Amino acid sequence: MSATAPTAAPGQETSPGRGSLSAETGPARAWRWLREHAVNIVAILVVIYLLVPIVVIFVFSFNNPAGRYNFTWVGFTLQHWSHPFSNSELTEAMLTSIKLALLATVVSTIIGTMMAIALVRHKFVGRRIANFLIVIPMATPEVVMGASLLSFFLILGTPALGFETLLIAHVMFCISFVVVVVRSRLIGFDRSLEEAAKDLGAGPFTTFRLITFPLILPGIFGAAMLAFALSIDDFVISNFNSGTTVTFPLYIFGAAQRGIPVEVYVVAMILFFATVLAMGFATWQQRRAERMTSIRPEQESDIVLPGIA
Amino acid sequence: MGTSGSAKKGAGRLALALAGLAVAVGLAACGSGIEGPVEATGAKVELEKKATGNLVISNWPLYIDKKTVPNFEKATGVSVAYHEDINSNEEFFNKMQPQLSAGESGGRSIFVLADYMVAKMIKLGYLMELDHSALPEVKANLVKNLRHPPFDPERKFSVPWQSGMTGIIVNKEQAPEVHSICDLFNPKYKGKVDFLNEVRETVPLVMKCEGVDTEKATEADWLKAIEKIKTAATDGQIRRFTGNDYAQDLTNGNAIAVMGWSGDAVQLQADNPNLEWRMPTEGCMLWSEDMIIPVGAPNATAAEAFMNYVYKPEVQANIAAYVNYVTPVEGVQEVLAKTEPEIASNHLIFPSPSFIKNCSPTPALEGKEEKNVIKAFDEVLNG
Amino acid sequence: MVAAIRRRVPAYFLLAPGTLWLIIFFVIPLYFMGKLSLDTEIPGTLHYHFTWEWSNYKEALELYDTQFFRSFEYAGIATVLCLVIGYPLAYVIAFKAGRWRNLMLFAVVAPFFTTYLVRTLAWETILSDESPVTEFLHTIGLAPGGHILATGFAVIAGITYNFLPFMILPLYASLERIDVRVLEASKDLYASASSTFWKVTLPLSLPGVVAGTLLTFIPAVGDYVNAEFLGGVNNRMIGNVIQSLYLTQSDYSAAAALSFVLMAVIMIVVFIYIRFAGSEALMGQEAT
Amino acid sequence: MSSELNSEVTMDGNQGAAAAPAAVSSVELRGVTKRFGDFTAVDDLDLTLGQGEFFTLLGPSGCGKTTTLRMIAGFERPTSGEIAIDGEDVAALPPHKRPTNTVFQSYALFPHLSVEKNVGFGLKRKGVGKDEIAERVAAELQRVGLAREANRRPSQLSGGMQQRVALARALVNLPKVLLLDEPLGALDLKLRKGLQVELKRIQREVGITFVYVTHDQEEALTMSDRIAVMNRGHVEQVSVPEEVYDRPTTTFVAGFIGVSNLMPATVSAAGKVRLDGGPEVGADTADLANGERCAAVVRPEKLTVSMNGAGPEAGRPRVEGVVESSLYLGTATQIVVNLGGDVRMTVLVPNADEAERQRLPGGGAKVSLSWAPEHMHVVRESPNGNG
Repeated sequence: MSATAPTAAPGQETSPGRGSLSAETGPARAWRWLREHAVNIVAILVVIYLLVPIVVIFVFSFNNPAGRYNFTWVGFTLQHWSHPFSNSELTEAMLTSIKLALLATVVSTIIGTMMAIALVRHKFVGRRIANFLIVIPMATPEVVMGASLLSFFLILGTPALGFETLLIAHVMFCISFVVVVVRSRLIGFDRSLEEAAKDLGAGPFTTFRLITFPLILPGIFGAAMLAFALSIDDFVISNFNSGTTVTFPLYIFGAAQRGIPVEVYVVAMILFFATVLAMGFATWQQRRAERMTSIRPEQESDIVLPGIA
Repeated sequence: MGTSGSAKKGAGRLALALAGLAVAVGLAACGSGIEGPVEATGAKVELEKKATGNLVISNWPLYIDKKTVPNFEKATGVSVAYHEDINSNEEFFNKMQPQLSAGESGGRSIFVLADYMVAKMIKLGYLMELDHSALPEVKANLVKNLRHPPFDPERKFSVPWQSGMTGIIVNKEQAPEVHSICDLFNPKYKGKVDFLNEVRETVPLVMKCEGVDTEKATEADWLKAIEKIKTAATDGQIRRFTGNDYAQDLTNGNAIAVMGWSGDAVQLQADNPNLEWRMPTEGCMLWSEDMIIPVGAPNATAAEAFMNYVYKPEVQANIAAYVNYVTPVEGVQEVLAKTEPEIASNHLIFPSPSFIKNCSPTPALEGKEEKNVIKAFDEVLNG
Repeated sequence: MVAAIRRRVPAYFLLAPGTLWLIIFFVIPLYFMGKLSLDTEIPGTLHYHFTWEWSNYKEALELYDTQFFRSFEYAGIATVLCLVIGYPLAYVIAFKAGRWRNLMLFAVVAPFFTTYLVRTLAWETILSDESPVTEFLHTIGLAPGGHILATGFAVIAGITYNFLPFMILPLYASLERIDVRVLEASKDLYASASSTFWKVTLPLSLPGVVAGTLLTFIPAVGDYVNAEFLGGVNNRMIGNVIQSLYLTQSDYSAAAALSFVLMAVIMIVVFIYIRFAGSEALMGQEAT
Repeated sequence: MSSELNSEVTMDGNQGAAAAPAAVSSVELRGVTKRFGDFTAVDDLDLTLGQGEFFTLLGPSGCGKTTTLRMIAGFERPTSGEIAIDGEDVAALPPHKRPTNTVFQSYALFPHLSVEKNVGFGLKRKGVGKDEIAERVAAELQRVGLAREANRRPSQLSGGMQQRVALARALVNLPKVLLLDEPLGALDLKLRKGLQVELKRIQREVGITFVYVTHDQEEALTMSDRIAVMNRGHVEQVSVPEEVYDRPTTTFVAGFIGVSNLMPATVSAAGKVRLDGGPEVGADTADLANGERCAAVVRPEKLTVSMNGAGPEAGRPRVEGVVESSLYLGTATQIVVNLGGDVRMTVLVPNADEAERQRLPGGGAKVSLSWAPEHMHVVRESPNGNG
């Protein structure tokens, strides 16, 4: 609703009363224009600020450094874009990251969704504690989480640090976010739909399969996307618990010591564009699904009403 | 009926899981210590003359040319997974330590680590003894002065990978007068100087500036030098403590004079011709990094084959030409003289004895002294 | 009674995997870390044994109090900066963007997709001493030392940048929920544009402000990537200390003690803050 | 247990019971109580519904009518008491095993399924064959006039159409009892009137027992065979619409249905009550004891208003008061007369003649109200308060 609100600043509607615009002097008019658009200008500046590093990464992915160091602009080349996966170490790290993120997403989404359902749908003893258990990891700095998990693995002596411990850690910090996202979807869920299904003879499991699940699916999907993003981008917790397994962020951190190969920028941009595409596709899908599923009474007037009275 | 049955089963499983957890926690709490008993294996590498199978190597980034590994694979049929996953001696050690103490190597058969870390691992019993009969090229070509280091007098556990010199790297245009470690403290270069985050190189270099003989330095000398570094850091004289990332500061113009390693200079010049490695007037620090085989390493035969392979002068010539450090292999200069004469004549890669006459080996630090020195230096590092 | 228990079992069954995961891999590790923080190392062995060594805390805090306070200072400043520059953008997206709304929202989340470390490295390039940006800032007097990198300013700027989306998104979410008619009513009742903002818009968006500041502040306090890449000798944060104690110095007890104090202080700060600002934001808006 | 269950779910051949005598109970509630924590939503409720009856639960929001409906449907379990459908106790059965279907207030149409799939949902759960489902769904959609909308999504339909989908979705299963929870509440007045007629027609056609929940007394009076008026968890009166309207038994029922025209009174003798500050009037006081407080009800259209001094017709009881307001309602004029204290009486005068309307007393005028004795009815004070 607010999206369609006119962009005109509030001051405008009062101005005719004060006299014609032409009576204002040039600087006064400029000042007024500036005041009316100040917030827009600030917003645009912030958007630019947000996008600057992305542009820099993009530009430097075409750099052609003479030595090993992609720090200063030397010249344009397509060489690194034509062989983005020539650096096997980097490619392997990227694949490890993707595998890890996929697994962590699947596991955390499943158990997080289960938790969210339990929290929203069931009254039980210990509900407050369970809620607390979910909030606390989000209120804990990553460095503390990583360090405590490392203490745990060190003292236990098993499993050996590596892919398994990374998976454990990633699932751990994704769960809370999944629960929060799915829970918000469930809270907005019309319970009478489930009652209707039960009323029509569907048992609890059938009701979940045919009604609840399809309708909270967009929420689950959103949660999965968030989990994937968190996992693939995680550096701090991974750095503590990776052992000798190298993920993409860990590779970058290591490479930063010796000079970042241009391929890192290329792969980062590929990841960027892939995510943008995936997100665009998901939004499109979700909007399509929502268009089909939402009950919008305001559409009533669009449809010819057969007279029944 | 069905519901309550499965529910009971579910509850039972839950109880079982909780019980299991309690036991696990209880056990862990009893064995209050980070590691179990160390199995000081020191096992001898089994003799299996033909190297086959897979070999996993952990080395520092950009520490080998692009041809050597594929050539080795072709020559032996061993399939190599070469990881550039070492960025810090301590960090790598700490990540591996839990596995090593359990007698496992994380599937890796070769690590490349600094002398002092190798010394520490020998003491902890984390390394396998080498079979010298499998290393004829090493025996033949290892340079004389690296054959009997104090921490491994007979090279029973380690084979040098590369050596190098720690000195200063300057931007000739912006810091022309920097020739000594002491010059790095010149306020003219305030905020434009990087020091190394390696206690065993940075502190002795500063001691040299103070006129202390690093090989006879006392704990007090160390702590005094650290104090000097700390003052410079707090004053903003020193911009950052870095590892190899001083390269970034130099190419970006963030730093104009740094403590740096000889091998980096050549590569840095490719990015910025004004950069130059200089031998400090007080002399440099000499170090080397060694290939080692950790306990529990699979396929030690292939690992030794690899060690042996890189000691062939023709092979080592490729590595030396790429990494530009001081090579521990005799005969490389001769090979390179034919193919790449300017590298063969580079005194950073093949330093003459007179060039390094003031240089000293990285000093050994022991026991309480080590602990105190490291603690003091870490405090400076952490600002 | 029996029926009631039977009906609750599925709840516990649904809850069990997640709860167990969080208990085993979050709560118990915290317990172990707490224990480790009271351990003593058997010299030279990397073995630890439990001795109620409270002096670990005292020593760690004495050595690293500077970094500790600095972390809260940097995170606090960065959070305020995020709020100040994030609010106008969130406001514009919610009320004025029109058909540009989705594009602007995309701009907010876009940095997420480029990998945290890579975008921090990009800032390292942008802010390097000889870059045009630094030279410009130097000429207008904003970079007194001639450099921006390796200063607290750079670290704060990096944190601000990296956590800005965490501020903007909750702000946007709460602003977007405001009924435009309420703002119209305010104007109808003779409030000027600015008093409408201060008396109506801002109070209604407070849940977003609370959520945003927490989502920014908490990770910012523990962050060490920005200090690592953008900071210098005198800008190290407590995260750098903890990670170096753990990962390079193997001083596990000191690291554990510092982690524990950090977590405890953050909890206290957050608790006080929530007391002042209301709890809905962090606990999730169950009601809506 | 399970065989009984199956026989209950199969409920074909039930259609013919349209005019079944009320003696055969369709739904029976015995001593049903529902508590939510400290709050008692339904208190010791007894109800017996006849086969094929259109039965309405009427009352203000919070009176327990929806909770009662939900207990019949199985969404809530009674705290105590028994619920039987066709003589079988269903208290322990979950909703999907009860021979009831519900039309929800918000319709609860599955937004991700087409109209056809929505309507066929229940049959599919019962394992009815594909062809039969298609046939029955088509027939049902035909009945509610939505044959052409079969492939649309609920969001593409108007509110009235959605309502009919919800009805079809429930009816197609031929439940023994159809439960309707304010099914017309979300629709505008005109649409509601039309659907009331249609709903009644369909109910006669299928002959299923309807339990209808509403707070709209007019709707209840129009459609129901019988009405149960509920107040704070209790049933105050169960009867046919005419009786509920004309002969309410409690002050609550009298007040809730129609305009509240209650004059406080006391039983003065058998067959006589004395209005507070007014005359003693003869009335039916069969249930009341001597000296008991009660209220006299006269419906607004049964009152005659006359200017003070004008002679009342002989034998008609009358009271005095002051006109508070006079409102033109189009077909009638509504005059509110204050009898003193807080007692206000509403009079409805049909606007038959414009000249006569002009002569009606205005605000402040002293008037007297009179009525024929047979139009006055005495009600007991509601034991549960007035709402």
